[in-house]
Amino acid sequence: MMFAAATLAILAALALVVSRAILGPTVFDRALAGNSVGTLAILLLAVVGFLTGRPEWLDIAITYGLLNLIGTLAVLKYFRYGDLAYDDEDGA
Amino acid sequence: MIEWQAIVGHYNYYVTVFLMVAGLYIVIAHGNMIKSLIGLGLFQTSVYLLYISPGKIVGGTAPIIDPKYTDYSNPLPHVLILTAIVVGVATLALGLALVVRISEEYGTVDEDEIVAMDQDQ
Amino acid sequence: MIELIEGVLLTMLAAVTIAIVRQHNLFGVVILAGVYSFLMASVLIVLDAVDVAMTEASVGAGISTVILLATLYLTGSREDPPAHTPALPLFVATVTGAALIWGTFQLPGFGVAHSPIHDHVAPAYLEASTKHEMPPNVVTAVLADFRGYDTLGETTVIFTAGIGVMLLLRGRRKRQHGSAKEASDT
Amino acid sequence: MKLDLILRVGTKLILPFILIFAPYVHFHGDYGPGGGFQAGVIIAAAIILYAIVFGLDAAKRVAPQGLIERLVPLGVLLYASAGLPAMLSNKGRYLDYGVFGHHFAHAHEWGILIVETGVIITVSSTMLAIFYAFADRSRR
Amino acid sequence: MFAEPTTLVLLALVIPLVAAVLIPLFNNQPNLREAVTLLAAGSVAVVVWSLYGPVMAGARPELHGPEIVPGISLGLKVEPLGLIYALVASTLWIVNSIYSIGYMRDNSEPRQTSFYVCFAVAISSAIAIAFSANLVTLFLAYEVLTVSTYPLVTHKATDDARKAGRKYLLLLIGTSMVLLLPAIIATSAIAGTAEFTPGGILANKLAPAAMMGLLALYVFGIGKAAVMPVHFWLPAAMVAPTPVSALLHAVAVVKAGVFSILKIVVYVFGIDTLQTTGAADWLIWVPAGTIIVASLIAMTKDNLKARLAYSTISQLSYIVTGALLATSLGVVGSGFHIVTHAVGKITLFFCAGAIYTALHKTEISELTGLGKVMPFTFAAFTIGTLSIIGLPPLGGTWSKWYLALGAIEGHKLAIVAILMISSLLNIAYLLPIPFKAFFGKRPASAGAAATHGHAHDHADGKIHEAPTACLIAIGATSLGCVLLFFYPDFVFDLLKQIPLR
Amino acid sequence: MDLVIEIASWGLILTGSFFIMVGAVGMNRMPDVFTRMHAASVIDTTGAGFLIFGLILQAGFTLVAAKLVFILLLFFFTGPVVSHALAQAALTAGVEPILADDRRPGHQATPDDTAGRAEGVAAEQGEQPA
Amino acid sequence: MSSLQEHLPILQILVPLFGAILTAFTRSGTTAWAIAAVSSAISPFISAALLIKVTTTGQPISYVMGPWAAPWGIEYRVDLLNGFILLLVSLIGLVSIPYARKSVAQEIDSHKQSWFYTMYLLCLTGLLGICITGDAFNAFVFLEVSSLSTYTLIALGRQRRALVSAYQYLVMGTIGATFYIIGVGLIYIVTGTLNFVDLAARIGPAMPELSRPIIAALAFMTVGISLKLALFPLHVWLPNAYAFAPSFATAFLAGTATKVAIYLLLRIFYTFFSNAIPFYSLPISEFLLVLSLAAMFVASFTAIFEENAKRMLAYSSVAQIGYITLGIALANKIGLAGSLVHMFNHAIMKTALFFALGAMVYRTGVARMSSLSGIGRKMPITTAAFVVAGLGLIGVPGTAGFISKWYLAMGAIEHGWIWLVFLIVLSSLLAVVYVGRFIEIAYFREPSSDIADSHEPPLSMLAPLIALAAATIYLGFDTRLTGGVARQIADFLLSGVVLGGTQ
Amino acid sequence: MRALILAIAMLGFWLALSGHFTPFLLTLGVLCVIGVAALARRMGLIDAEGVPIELLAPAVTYFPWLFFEILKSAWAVTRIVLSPSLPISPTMTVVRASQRTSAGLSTYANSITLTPGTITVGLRGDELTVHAIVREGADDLEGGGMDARVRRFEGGK
Ligand code: NA
Ligand code: NA
Repeated sequence: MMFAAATLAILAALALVVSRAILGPTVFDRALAGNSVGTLAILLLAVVGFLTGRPEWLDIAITYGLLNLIGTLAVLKYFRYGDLAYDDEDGA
Repeated sequence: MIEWQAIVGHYNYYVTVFLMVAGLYIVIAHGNMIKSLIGLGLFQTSVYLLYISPGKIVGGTAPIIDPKYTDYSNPLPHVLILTAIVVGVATLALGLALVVRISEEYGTVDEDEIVAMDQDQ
Repeated sequence: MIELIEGVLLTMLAAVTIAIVRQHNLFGVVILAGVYSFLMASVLIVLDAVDVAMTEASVGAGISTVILLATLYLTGSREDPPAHTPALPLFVATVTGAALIWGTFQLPGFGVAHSPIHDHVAPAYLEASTKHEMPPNVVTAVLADFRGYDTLGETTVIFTAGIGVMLLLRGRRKRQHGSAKEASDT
Repeated sequence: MKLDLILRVGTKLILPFILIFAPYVHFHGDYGPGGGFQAGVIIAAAIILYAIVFGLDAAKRVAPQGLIERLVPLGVLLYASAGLPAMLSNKGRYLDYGVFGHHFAHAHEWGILIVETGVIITVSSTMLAIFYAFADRSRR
Repeated sequence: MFAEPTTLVLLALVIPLVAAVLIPLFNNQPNLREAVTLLAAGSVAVVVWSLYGPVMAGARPELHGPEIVPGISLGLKVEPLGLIYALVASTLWIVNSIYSIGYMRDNSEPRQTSFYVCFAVAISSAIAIAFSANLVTLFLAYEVLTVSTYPLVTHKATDDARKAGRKYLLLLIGTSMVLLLPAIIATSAIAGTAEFTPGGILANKLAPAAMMGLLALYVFGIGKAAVMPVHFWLPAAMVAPTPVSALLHAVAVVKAGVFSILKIVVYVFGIDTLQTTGAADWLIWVPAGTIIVASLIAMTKDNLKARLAYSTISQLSYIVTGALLATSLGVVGSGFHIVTHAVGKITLFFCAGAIYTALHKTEISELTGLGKVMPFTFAAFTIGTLSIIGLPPLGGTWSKWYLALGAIEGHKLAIVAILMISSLLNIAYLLPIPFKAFFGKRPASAGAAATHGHAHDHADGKIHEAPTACLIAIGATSLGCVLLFFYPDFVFDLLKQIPLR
Repeated sequence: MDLVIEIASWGLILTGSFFIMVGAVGMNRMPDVFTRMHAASVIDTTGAGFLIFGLILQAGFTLVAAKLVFILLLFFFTGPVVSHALAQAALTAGVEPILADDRRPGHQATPDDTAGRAEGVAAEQGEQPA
Repeated sequence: MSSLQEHLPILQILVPLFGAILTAFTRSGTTAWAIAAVSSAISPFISAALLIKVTTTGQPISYVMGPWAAPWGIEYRVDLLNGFILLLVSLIGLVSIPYARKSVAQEIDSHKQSWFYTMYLLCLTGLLGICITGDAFNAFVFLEVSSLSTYTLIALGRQRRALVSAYQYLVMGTIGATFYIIGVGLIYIVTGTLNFVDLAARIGPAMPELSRPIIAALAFMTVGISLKLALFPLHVWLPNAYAFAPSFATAFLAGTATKVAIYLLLRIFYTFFSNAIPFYSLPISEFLLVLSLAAMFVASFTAIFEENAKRMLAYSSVAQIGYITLGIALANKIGLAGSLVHMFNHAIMKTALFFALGAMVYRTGVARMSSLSGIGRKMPITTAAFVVAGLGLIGVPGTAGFISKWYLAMGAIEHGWIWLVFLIVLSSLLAVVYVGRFIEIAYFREPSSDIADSHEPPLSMLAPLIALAAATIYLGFDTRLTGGVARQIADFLLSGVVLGGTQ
Repeated sequence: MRALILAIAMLGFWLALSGHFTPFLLTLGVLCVIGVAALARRMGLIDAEGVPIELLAPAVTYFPWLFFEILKSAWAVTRIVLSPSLPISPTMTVVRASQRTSAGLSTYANSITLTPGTITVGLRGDELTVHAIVREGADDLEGGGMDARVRRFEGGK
């Protein structure tokens, strides 16, 4: 019951965040929303684990977190330096 | 007499098909090669659902054996789709490598423009 | 409950897909594709495909995003509006979709336990895993053992793509083009 | 002035745990989600993160390109070779793991581990090699 | 007999091919090269002639190769009709080779080696056509003949030659692929066999209308028979050197066409089947019409070789008409005409080539009064002309006679009439040529007007004949025309051996 | 004792859910990307924190709890890094924040001297907020 | 070595696969070539041994990976049909490899050559893998191995258009492969299995209740595979891909890739769908017939007006594929046999043609028809071989192509379609035009300045070319391997015997 | 020392994740930890920035304080979000940081970001550019309370 409520809340939040990702309007709004989708997906995963009685697959959530970080940083690095391979030793 | 039960039970198929159609549409309709490849990825991804949805048993659990459970969802589609994901990312990487080279040679990644350039020669 | 979660997530997937179709800024598309991957991975979790979900998230939201961004850096990120009418693509896509809707109509509904897919081959994997004390994760057992040969093929696919990308991108950046020989060939 | 301090410190803190998470995922694929492929992707992602924050050259010092490019076929070689012992000793067909131990379950556990190791090697090195190939391209 | 008949059959095919391989080895020693050709031609003739006895004695030597399509293997089988054609081709090859040596050398033609190679391959395929045991083998050899003669037609490599070659290839391959091949496939499918069988293989297997359609496919599909409207490759191919024209008109190519039709009528349809179904009743008017129309066109041609070409078209249709009469006498007439027309027409072409070699004249109007310059050649021309017209004492007489008898046997008196009219037309367009040469008066400006007359001045009326090799060949064929009148039995005997039922 | 934990975890999970909803609503109510980030950080910190704490109570002293702790730490350490990078990138790319008060010296939009490719990216961006 | 005999099916794949892996370690083009040569040389012997075994025992060879019996493990199953195709593919590999050395050395940067051979060997592995497997999903995996390597091979052509061609092929090929797995997914849902034999047994009983997904699966798999086999009008990727790929890659692919796709189509039509859906009960046959005819005519017409000789041959390939699918559409024994015969013959002839053209490009650097004028005098043997193979393409009797067309025409007549015979021969006539055009340009024009100092290619390129030209003639007379085996295959495909024998 | 601490932390992480305490997996765990530690050294991760062991003890008091700060500002942001008038007054400001070590500096910057309502947008030398959702948030930071707190945390006092 409690997990169901949490699940519904996360789903509702997810819907709102996804709509932000869709509406933008800037790339950064989308990136922000994308990052939040990742966060919510992790939470959803945790809660659904409890909901279905098998909470032990949180490894997946950790993976999500790590890859969400990398994906988002890649986007942002790009916008700051225009290049994924940018090396401050080249530039400074 | 509309069988609502059947329609609701097939919702996952409808979305699957919608995703496929949208992916395929992007591939064919868009001149930008990168977008086409992304569409291609969506198209491939939608296949995951086609395989995995029917493998789910309501009341079942992930196919990781545990004495507490008796009903497991079908593991075989999972295995197949793992392979499909790998194929998808491999295709994407190769496609993007091609696009990079095309961009260097033609100065654009718009397929229509490129075709026009080749015809002009 | 599961059906509800699944339904909501699927609907969001569809919405994101529409956004991807309509989005012309390729960065936006890449980010939305990442969102798509996370949603898809969540759907997969709900469908008990935990290994697949993990893979989809790591590939879709991680590696694919990185490669796409690397490409965008090299190519620019603005998509020109399509030059031609979308009639043909729409037609092809619609026919494909209609065929699939038609084809899947007779399939068993969501989550039904007794359908051919659950009654043949797959139960044997679950049984054998227990009987032979194979790894409890049946997906791993099937992936690396029962159908280990497929996975060898899958590894070969990765290998192929890796060598392929290196063949295309390693080495000199610009080739001489517009040379006399090339012109005469076209 | 080093590259963005916040990014640098954050990455330094988290990277070792990402790196140890990968072999964990690899070796626990038998018990839960994960396995060679996912672990390979995580390793590659970790080094890509390192490259994103510390630069491509730094990443190449840690994971030299030449080595990575040779690991690509090495994993497939390991996987494909894992099938041979049974065949060559005439005790089974290709990819029969029975030769890796006396007890069925143990032998197959070993077999799975070997082939998954092949997968992790090829996947991690290929993903990284692909990243290197793209990132290199942008510098020239 | 120095060998088994089956060995002889194989030898007849292989010797020219061996020659074709050997000839290029002597590329730089023309004498040796031509010796190879002559030796090969001689041996082939001996081999083929030595089959005459056994075949007359009833032997039907057979050879079978691998099965290439279901139920059909490549095969050779000697029967009287085929032997006649093989005899003509092999014998005339000798004569033509002798003539070629003179012609090619005197005109300093380029690429003589490839000329002799192609010629040898063409002869081999002609013999394969003659001896083919089934439709597929015939078709194979027929196509090889086309392909191997294509370089000969385009030998001069001028734009005209290339255009002619394109027509030649497209028309011959085209008709054979689009009409002949379906006909063969249909025949095989309907009859369940493609073997040439006495009495035919199609009896009671096809409705009359379908039978007629199939026959039409053969008649038009075999473009080498040059029945109108598939004739126009032949005049175009006149751009080739004269020995090639001789090959085309007399020795191999067109004869391969009409021979094939005759063979198919006899051994595939069967004359009885054709008679009872009446499948040829309408179709016969096509070659019959060709006889007349081609003759009329010939009259309009001033170019000597062009006139001879239309004459050939007309004469070939005699043979086709004879075949389509589907009577025993018609078959005899047709078969005999293959021989007599070959010998007669080759004589005429040799003469035309001799005139070109010696005087560089190509137009009929330029020949007036030149009989004194080339008396031997024009005498031979006269003999050839008379044989073609069908006047005694020359071989052509017999063939026309039997064709007429065949028409009567088939109750087609109109065909008899056409034969008569055609003979008159022959007289009208052929006879004036030697007549004017001998008795005409040379116009004063003839020397200046001659387009090719840059090297020789013949105004003095001195004898100026072609090279000896040419004259030997001309003499031999003229003699042949005469001998065929007096000694026709060896041909008739063979023709009577043809099993018609 | 069990009941206390049960009630506490209920409370924590519902509180977490509430903050998650608040963050999500905020992300849709706020006018620009910078202000939206503040809303988003409510999800990342408070929402996720309460929720996971509640789940930890449910899980008890198990491996699951350990993993949940790690996830929490992950949010805690990576969240601000990502937010910072995002904000900085947006600013570098030329996204003008909607400001009631700008106290930066010289009102310069560039907060960092590290040269980016602001012009190119801004040109490509194409879809500025209305 | 009886044990080795037992493992032949897997060795068929392992030999090129290990070759590919080893070549990826080396950076020397010569070493890589040597490895490729050894692998390619062993392959045909394995195929031949397999085919001989199948023919003599009359039973298919089954080989299951590991200790798991089919359908739980992945099965390799060799019957006459795939034995025949395996032999074809590995033979083309064998003749290609001597040719590759010089051609690749010229067209590919030296530091990329070893990986180029890796790609070739992976392509070979993939193609053989598709043929030999008895598992619908495993076929997809190897399809992708061959596809990805093919895209790369094509992209390595010297002109920039090679890149675009490879990209376009990648997109269409991936759509095709995805359609294929959609089809596989549907029948998997319906039957619960992926093994061909098992599918064949289970799909029939499933049909009455689940006809729609089965028909949809058939449609998706057919369209997907048709994309890979370049069935008109899904062929648009092929001409450019063949035209701009490196010469060696073009020749190898022209002989193998589309053939393997056709094999897969035959496999799904006749091994399992035929148990559920009689071939004639759906309009597939008519549909395929129309498309085949369209390919034969439209592509041939395009070939006639094509200025680039490589593209001309590529369009000709599309047309010839039309012949092959025509035989499938006829769906009677002789037509089907014709399809198989033409698969083999066309592979031999088209590889020969691309070898010859590649040799010309090797010496002259040009592929334009006008630039190649007079080439017959400069490169007489090469041109002669081209002409021989070209005559084969036309279907001149005495060449392999004649046999193919005979079978197809007989198939048409057996179907009662005499008109089809005329269409078959009529389209051959179009081949006369485009082959004839090349011959005329090659022999009857003065040598162009582009080819002024060209001469015959090195023996290593010439020898495979001559071998294939000779094979074109030889197969026109000895048809035991082509016609003989093909008729046996057609027999069992139509008799409904699953995979050449009972399970 | 840092390496050892890191290794212990990683081993703890492994064990917490694993839950399978078989000798085989434990051995693997130890080996992997050693391997990753070596790799981390190679990557230059093991230094005062990457493994700030000096901050372990002060963290015991700092983090609870930070949690409380986060709660307070989260509630503030919540009120803004839920208020119909959306009473925001976005402010950009520059504050000076007094930390001496980069670990301390980044802790300060991240703490600002972690507390809802303020985000560190830029960091140049010891100057932090901060975006606050309301003026009051900026005012608080300019007051330097958090800065002092982090300096103490860093200084171990
Ligand atoms: Na696993
Ligand atoms: Na904050």
